Amino acid sequence: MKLIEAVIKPFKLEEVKEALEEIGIQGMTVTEVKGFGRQKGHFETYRGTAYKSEFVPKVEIKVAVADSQVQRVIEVIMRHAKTGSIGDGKIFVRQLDSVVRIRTGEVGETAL
Amino acid sequence: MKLIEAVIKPFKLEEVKEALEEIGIQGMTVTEVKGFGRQKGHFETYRGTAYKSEFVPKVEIKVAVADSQVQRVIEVIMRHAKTGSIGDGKIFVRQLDSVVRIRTGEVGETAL
Amino acid sequence: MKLIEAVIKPFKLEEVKEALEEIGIQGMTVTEVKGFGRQKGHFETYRGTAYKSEFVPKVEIKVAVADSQVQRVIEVIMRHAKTGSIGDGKIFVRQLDSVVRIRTGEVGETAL
Amino acid sequence: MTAPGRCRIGLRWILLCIAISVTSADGVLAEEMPPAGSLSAPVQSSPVAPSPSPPKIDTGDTTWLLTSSALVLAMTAPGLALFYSGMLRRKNVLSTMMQCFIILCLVSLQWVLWGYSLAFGPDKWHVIGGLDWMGLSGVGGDPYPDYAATVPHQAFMVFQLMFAVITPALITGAFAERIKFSAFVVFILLWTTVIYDPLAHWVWGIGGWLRNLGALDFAGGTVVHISSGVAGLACAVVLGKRHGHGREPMPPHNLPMTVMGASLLWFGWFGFNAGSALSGGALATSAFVATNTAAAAAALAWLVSEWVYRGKPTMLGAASGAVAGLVAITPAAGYVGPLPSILIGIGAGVICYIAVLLKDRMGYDDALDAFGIHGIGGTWGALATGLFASKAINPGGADGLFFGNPGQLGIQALSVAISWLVAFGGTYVLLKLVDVTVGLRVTKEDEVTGLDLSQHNETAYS
Amino acid sequence: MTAPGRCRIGLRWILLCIAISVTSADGVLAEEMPPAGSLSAPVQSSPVAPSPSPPKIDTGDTTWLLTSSALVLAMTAPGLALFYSGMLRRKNVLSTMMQCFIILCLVSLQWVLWGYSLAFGPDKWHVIGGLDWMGLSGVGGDPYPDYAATVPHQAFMVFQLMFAVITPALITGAFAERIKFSAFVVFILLWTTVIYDPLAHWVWGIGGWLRNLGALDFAGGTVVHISSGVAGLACAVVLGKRHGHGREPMPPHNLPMTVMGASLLWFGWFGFNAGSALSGGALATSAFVATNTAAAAAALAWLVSEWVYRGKPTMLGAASGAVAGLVAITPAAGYVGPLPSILIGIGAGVICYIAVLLKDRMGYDDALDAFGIHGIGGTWGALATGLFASKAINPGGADGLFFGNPGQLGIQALSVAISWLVAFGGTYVLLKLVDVTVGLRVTKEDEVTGLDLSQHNETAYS
Amino acid sequence: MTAPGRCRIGLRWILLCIAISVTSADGVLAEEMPPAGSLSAPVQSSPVAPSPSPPKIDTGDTTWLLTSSALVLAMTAPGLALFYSGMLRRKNVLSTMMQCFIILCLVSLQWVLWGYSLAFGPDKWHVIGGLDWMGLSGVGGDPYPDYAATVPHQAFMVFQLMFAVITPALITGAFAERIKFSAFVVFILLWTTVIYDPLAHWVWGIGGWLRNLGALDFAGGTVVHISSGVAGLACAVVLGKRHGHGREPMPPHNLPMTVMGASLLWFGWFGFNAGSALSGGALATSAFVATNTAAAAAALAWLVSEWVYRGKPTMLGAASGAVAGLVAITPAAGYVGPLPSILIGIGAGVICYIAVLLKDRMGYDDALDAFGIHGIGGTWGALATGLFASKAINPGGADGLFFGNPGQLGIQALSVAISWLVAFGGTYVLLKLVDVTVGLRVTKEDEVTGLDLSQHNETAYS
Ligand SMILES: Nc1ncnc2c1ncn2[C@@H]1O[C@H](COP(=O)(O)OP(=O)(O)O)[C@@H](O)[C@H]1O
Ligand SMILES: Nc1ncnc2c1ncn2[C@@H]1O[C@H](COP(=O)(O)OP(=O)(O)O)[C@@H](O)[C@H]1O
Ligand SMILES: Nc1ncnc2c1ncn2[C@@H]1O[C@H](COP(=O)(O)OP(=O)(O)O)[C@@H](O)[C@H]1O
Repeated sequence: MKLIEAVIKPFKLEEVKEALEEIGIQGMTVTEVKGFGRQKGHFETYRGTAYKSEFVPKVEIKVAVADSQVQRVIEVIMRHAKTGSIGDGKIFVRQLDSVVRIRTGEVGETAL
Repeated sequence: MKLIEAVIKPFKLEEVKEALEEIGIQGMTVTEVKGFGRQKGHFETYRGTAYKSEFVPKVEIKVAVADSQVQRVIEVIMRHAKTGSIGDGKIFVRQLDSVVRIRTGEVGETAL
Repeated sequence: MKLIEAVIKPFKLEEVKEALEEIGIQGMTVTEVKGFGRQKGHFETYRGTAYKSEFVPKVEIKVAVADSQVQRVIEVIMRHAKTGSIGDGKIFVRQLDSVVRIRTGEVGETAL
Repeated sequence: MTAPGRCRIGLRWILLCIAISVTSADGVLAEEMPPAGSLSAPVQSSPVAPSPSPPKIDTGDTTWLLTSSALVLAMTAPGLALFYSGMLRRKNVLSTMMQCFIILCLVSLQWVLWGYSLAFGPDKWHVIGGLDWMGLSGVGGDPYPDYAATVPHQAFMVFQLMFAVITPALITGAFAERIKFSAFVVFILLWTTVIYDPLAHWVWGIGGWLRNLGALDFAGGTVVHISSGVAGLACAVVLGKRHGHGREPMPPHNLPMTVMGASLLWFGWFGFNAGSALSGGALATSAFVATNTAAAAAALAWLVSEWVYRGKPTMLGAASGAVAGLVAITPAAGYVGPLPSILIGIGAGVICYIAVLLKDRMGYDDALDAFGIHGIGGTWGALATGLFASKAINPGGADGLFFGNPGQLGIQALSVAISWLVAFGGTYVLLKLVDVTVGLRVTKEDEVTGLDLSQHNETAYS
Repeated sequence: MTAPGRCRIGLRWILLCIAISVTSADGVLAEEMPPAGSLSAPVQSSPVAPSPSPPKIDTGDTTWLLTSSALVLAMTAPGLALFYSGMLRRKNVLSTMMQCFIILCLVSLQWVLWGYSLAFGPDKWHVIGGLDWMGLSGVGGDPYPDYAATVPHQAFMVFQLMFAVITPALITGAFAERIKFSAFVVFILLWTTVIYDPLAHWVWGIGGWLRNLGALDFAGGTVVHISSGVAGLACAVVLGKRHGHGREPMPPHNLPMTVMGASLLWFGWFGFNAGSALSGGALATSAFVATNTAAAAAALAWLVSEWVYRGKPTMLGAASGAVAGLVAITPAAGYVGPLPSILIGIGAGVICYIAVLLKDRMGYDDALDAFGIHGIGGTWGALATGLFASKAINPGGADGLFFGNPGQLGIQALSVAISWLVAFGGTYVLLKLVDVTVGLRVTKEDEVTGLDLSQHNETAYS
Repeated sequence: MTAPGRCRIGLRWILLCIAISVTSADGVLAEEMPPAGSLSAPVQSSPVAPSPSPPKIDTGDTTWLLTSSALVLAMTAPGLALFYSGMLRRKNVLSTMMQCFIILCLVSLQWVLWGYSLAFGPDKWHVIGGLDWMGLSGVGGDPYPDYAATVPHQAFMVFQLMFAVITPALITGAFAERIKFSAFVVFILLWTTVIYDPLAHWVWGIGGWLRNLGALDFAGGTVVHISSGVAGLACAVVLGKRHGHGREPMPPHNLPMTVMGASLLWFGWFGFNAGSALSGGALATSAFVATNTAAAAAALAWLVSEWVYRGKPTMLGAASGAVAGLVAITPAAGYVGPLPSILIGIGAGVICYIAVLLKDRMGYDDALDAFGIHGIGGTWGALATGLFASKAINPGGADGLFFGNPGQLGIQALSVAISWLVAFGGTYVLLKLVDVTVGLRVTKEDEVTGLDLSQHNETAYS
């Protein structure tokens, strides 16, 4: 199994989620994060003091998938998270040793 | 070492934390996340427009543990995070290459 | 490639980010988390009821780096996140199988 | 849903309403009732002598009463709504705001339709007002001198309306985070009609038996605060504890909201207490000063108490203390001078802090301390009125124990006891009734989800 | 930036201003204009007979009008600012607060400089006020009895100022989350001068043609609510939908803010409606009671409607219903009794709920329902005034259909039609004008980023 | 803690208090003091002539003063508390709310016990009031015509109380996020007694030497704003910068709170300025209009300044500008017409924006610009009063430079200089005193943790 983590633009979350659902992904975990990268932040001014905020709001999607599905999931995320402008985000893929479903104790791919 | 990540129901956090403490776990990191899975979300209605919110608030616990402890930690989380109803969450286990304690520079299991 | 995750004190974030930028790191993802560890929490009192809050606000920095850079990044984080007092945090290092840049489809180290 | 039968019923009902309203508008015109044999002194003993000449509206007094009415409205919403909901968990914020808001709406109609008549209408057997003033028939623009000689009768009515609104709203602090919304609606309508209206009549209505006895309650220590606080205790007992109470931490989700609410309560309380003078003169001013002074003293007293006992002064403590002081000075506001106000305030801060501390030992879950602050604070205030009242401040009042009239303390104690009894017993019975019929409490699942989602399909923040 | 040329111009301009202000201060002194041939009844038909003796200021009435003015200010900021911005997404919170706040500032100056004169100044051809009162020249401390006999002329002026402020602020709900700030400023200045001021003159100004016709509008059903609501519709149509509208969820980011705002609107509306009596007496009291009653009834009506139709009663529904009721009672407040107020409120709650439901079908994006609540609610209220008005309540008014005078309904319908026409047409033209010159809408990127950052370099929360 | 000794002391103390309060209540009764030789004009030069007949309470005036007092209370809490704490970081929100709230409590008691007597009591050597009115002995329900002929003396007292409350509360903006709570309490009690009370006596007390000189300060430009703003400067200097100041970003955590606060300040300021007329008539109205006009002009002036200089207009800028305008019009409100108000407003917006910009260069850390807005804005306002004051607006006042009386500007400048001197010097000495005894600043660790947790064991949000 693999754990796929994708950092994407927040307003793409809904679309990506639906696309993943369509290819049969039944679960994911989402975190609000702040990204720092090529996409530069913005200035804010408060009573004349300017702050540079270099962090941009992003959303991180974490999906555990069977090895067989990895490629499809990556493709779907890429297609739906893409706007073509800087800051679209990254997909990180990592090995996942094991998964347990707390409710039933199922282990491995059936727990997904 | 392994990194154990468990997505659980928020109101179980306190209980799980205490149980882990009892078996000698001395540290963990907790993130508020939104989960999508078999447990379905809810409808919200605002002035007649209904929104389906498919994300459910969850909490992610991240614990780095020595290999010897992995099994015990998983068991403890399972016992204490379980309510038996859908949405109890998952436990993901992954390889951890190394750990450093920033304050002292200790590396490996002594850094936990 | 490796994925370096560092849990640090929030007010050190700016400094660490700048230091990483200086050694050429061009991207990172930051999450607000709550830490539990040797650094104990605090009491809060509301109308006479005291709550022990054992979680301390922390910030988690996630940086994907080429293998060659791992050591330098760890060192920089250690130097700049360190205050010397309990609760400075940990650095976790893990294997990263692959990275994709959503915008371009680039894969691997060039995607960082 | 659009079956012709239902439509026709709807239409018929609308026509009926129109008929009623047309008739009643005529009624309003015809309210020239001569206040002939005004047997008793004006309510809340304002020192104005009943003039023999036809009553004339005073624009200053009317302005003060309308302004005060608006201020008391602001106490319930947004004041109390903020004060309470800031102390809740995020998942129940709207449910309590909703309760305050809906009480405002329900009681506003109830009061106009029948509540005012029950409470202030022509006395029946010293226990209840008659139904003569239903739908405000006969309650119009001319003063009704037996209650207030210089303002339109409707101004007095609407000022009292705001009191009828805030009283049940105070109770919501006790059953927060676990009551079913439908049960809540039924309970409130019953409570305000069966408990509040008669009690108001006893203490403030012309002919009311506690009023005849000489009980002093300037702006509602018994009627408003004891009744709601003790009713809150009954609610906490009958509904039981919230899930996880005592085990899970339940810290306030947004204390700035609570501070804002406490400040607006303080602000609005000037209307509540000084408005109860029913005129914009020296008595209103004296009540205004007493109110401000007691609130300040009580906030500091609570603060010092917890500083000593717990090691740190807290914002929630100061805000709670201020509210406790405002509660305690309410029955006394028009009868005591500034220095006794300080003592009443100090007493309120210390006593209510202790009450809140003891709550945990007693084992009931009065979520937002409706009883600890309004029940206990109101009781202290009603008794303290029997200690510190002085005819030097208000010749229309009476002297208290420290001014040589120990009897007054007895009368105060009696009216306190009666209020406790009626509020606890009555509320208990009503709750059981609602529980059997509608069911009081949400399911465990709904409670864990939070009332905002489970009762209202909404979340406070997104 | 500090070139001597610019400096000199600056200096010259300052001296000019000083000169003007000095002169005008003299003018203010000299405003002894005898209100000799006061040809028409006082505005809003207060029943005070024009006295032959020189007008005397009544402190009670003046206090009521100043208090009411402050209350109406609180309706715009913080009331409306909170009510609206709580319903927005986090990234646009400040932009709408800003719009409310800046309208308050812009119109406060516009009104003093030329707006009041256009709206209430000496009539020209029954359609507009003359420029004689520009810069408040001649508008001073003495009463101007044709408008209000017992308060300083400036008190009447500043009370009306608050109305001129809130009206355009109501529109902002329609174009929220997508208008360019610069375009907004230009639009508002045009709108208030070209649409609001004339309309106010027609309905309220002495000599205004709708006033002469006998249209009843106690506190601004047509002038304030229809005009702003229908203008909102035009804005929604011309600006088009927000990005992602109908696809992305756009739930309110902070409903407690919205509840707080609705409560402050209710609170302030007492000044709006009861203040429109222009004196602190029976008429103000009657309007106060009608206002409270209708708001309560409308909130419950909306609540019940959605409970039946959607299965759950919501906090946002109750708050929206209350505002709808306040809107609908506005034109009627001084002409109807408590029971008709209930009917007007129920109508408002049900009708506006339906209007908001239908919006989605109609396909325009009136983000915060400026049209659905103010346009529709105002229309219902103006017509209902023609149904329920009664001389029994206000001898200075007229009877409505249910009191035997069907003609009044016709007059009301006419004034509604005129207001719709002027508001929609006028706003449409102005928007097109601004679009061509300044450009109305922000870029897609700026909209996705949010107006707070893109227009103001700020974020609401950090 | 329950040792019998302590108990007995406690009891004895309570009995003492009761004794005092009983006596004083008699005192209050006996306040028939004939205001015989009223030597000087009524405070703030209201144009009412001292009547020979016994003073009669006017219900309209009393209502206006009580309403105004409530409005000014709302300025401090929740107004200022929200305005300030919205600009802070999340970890210090409650600490500043707490400071505003506790000042309200402390000064409410201080004023009743000795502050009012020091400030307004019978003059001693033109520099301080005597202690004759301690505990409000002799300050009762009858008017004290030398101050206000038509309202109860206590109404004047409580209105002034609200001023005494808000003044030190303004200072808290300067030392936010780093002062120890215990030090804060001591400092405030000293400051209000040693600096505020005498200064109030000089400018407003009968016999006060600046008043005798003819300095014009309608509602507190020197007494309230310069004194607090300049004291703020001293605090910023003595306490030093916050940790991380200039390096870490410290953006406001919740600007909607700040906007709400600014709006409530505007709302309450009508009580502050128009209430200072001490009667509900033409002068109050004129002050009301001037207040609204200046606030609007200043907000726009600040907005335009930053739009030009920084490229974007901001919400915080508009809100700050409005407050600056309200500050600047305060001393002038009862003496100038609407057009000069615009100029005063524009000046305030531009000057205070520059002052805030310069702060960073000067190197002190006035966290929330208490000095930049109140110190500088108050100074501009006091001087501008010497420019634009006109007897045409208020015959009880004086003409300013532009109305042919250059001397007035000199007098204003003198009173400004005195206020600066006293406020800076006095505050500096007091701070050093407190630092040596209690210690002013929290530890670095406590500061990094945040004052909410370290001083009060609470967090604002959870
Ligand atoms: N090396 C990295 N490690 C972790 N996260 C990264 C890294 N580089 C980029 N990111 C994340 O990806 C987001 C997008 O990256 P950015 O460089 O702005 O644009 P792009 O994806 O188009 O290259 C960042 O905001 C950050 O959250
Ligand atoms: N494939 C997955 N990858 C990542 N997280 C998942 C995955 N499946 C489920 N989760 C997380 O686990 C939570 C619980 O899953 P759910 O399917 O609702 O119930 P259950 O754990 O009983 O199967 C989800 O809310 C989500 O946060
Ligand atoms: N075993 C662990 N697994 C995951 N996170 C940990 C673990 N131990 C500590 N942490 C994180 O590191 C933070 C600092 O740890 P702590 O024990 O307080 O101090 P120190 O880093 O000085 O040892 C904790 O707040 C927690 O977020």
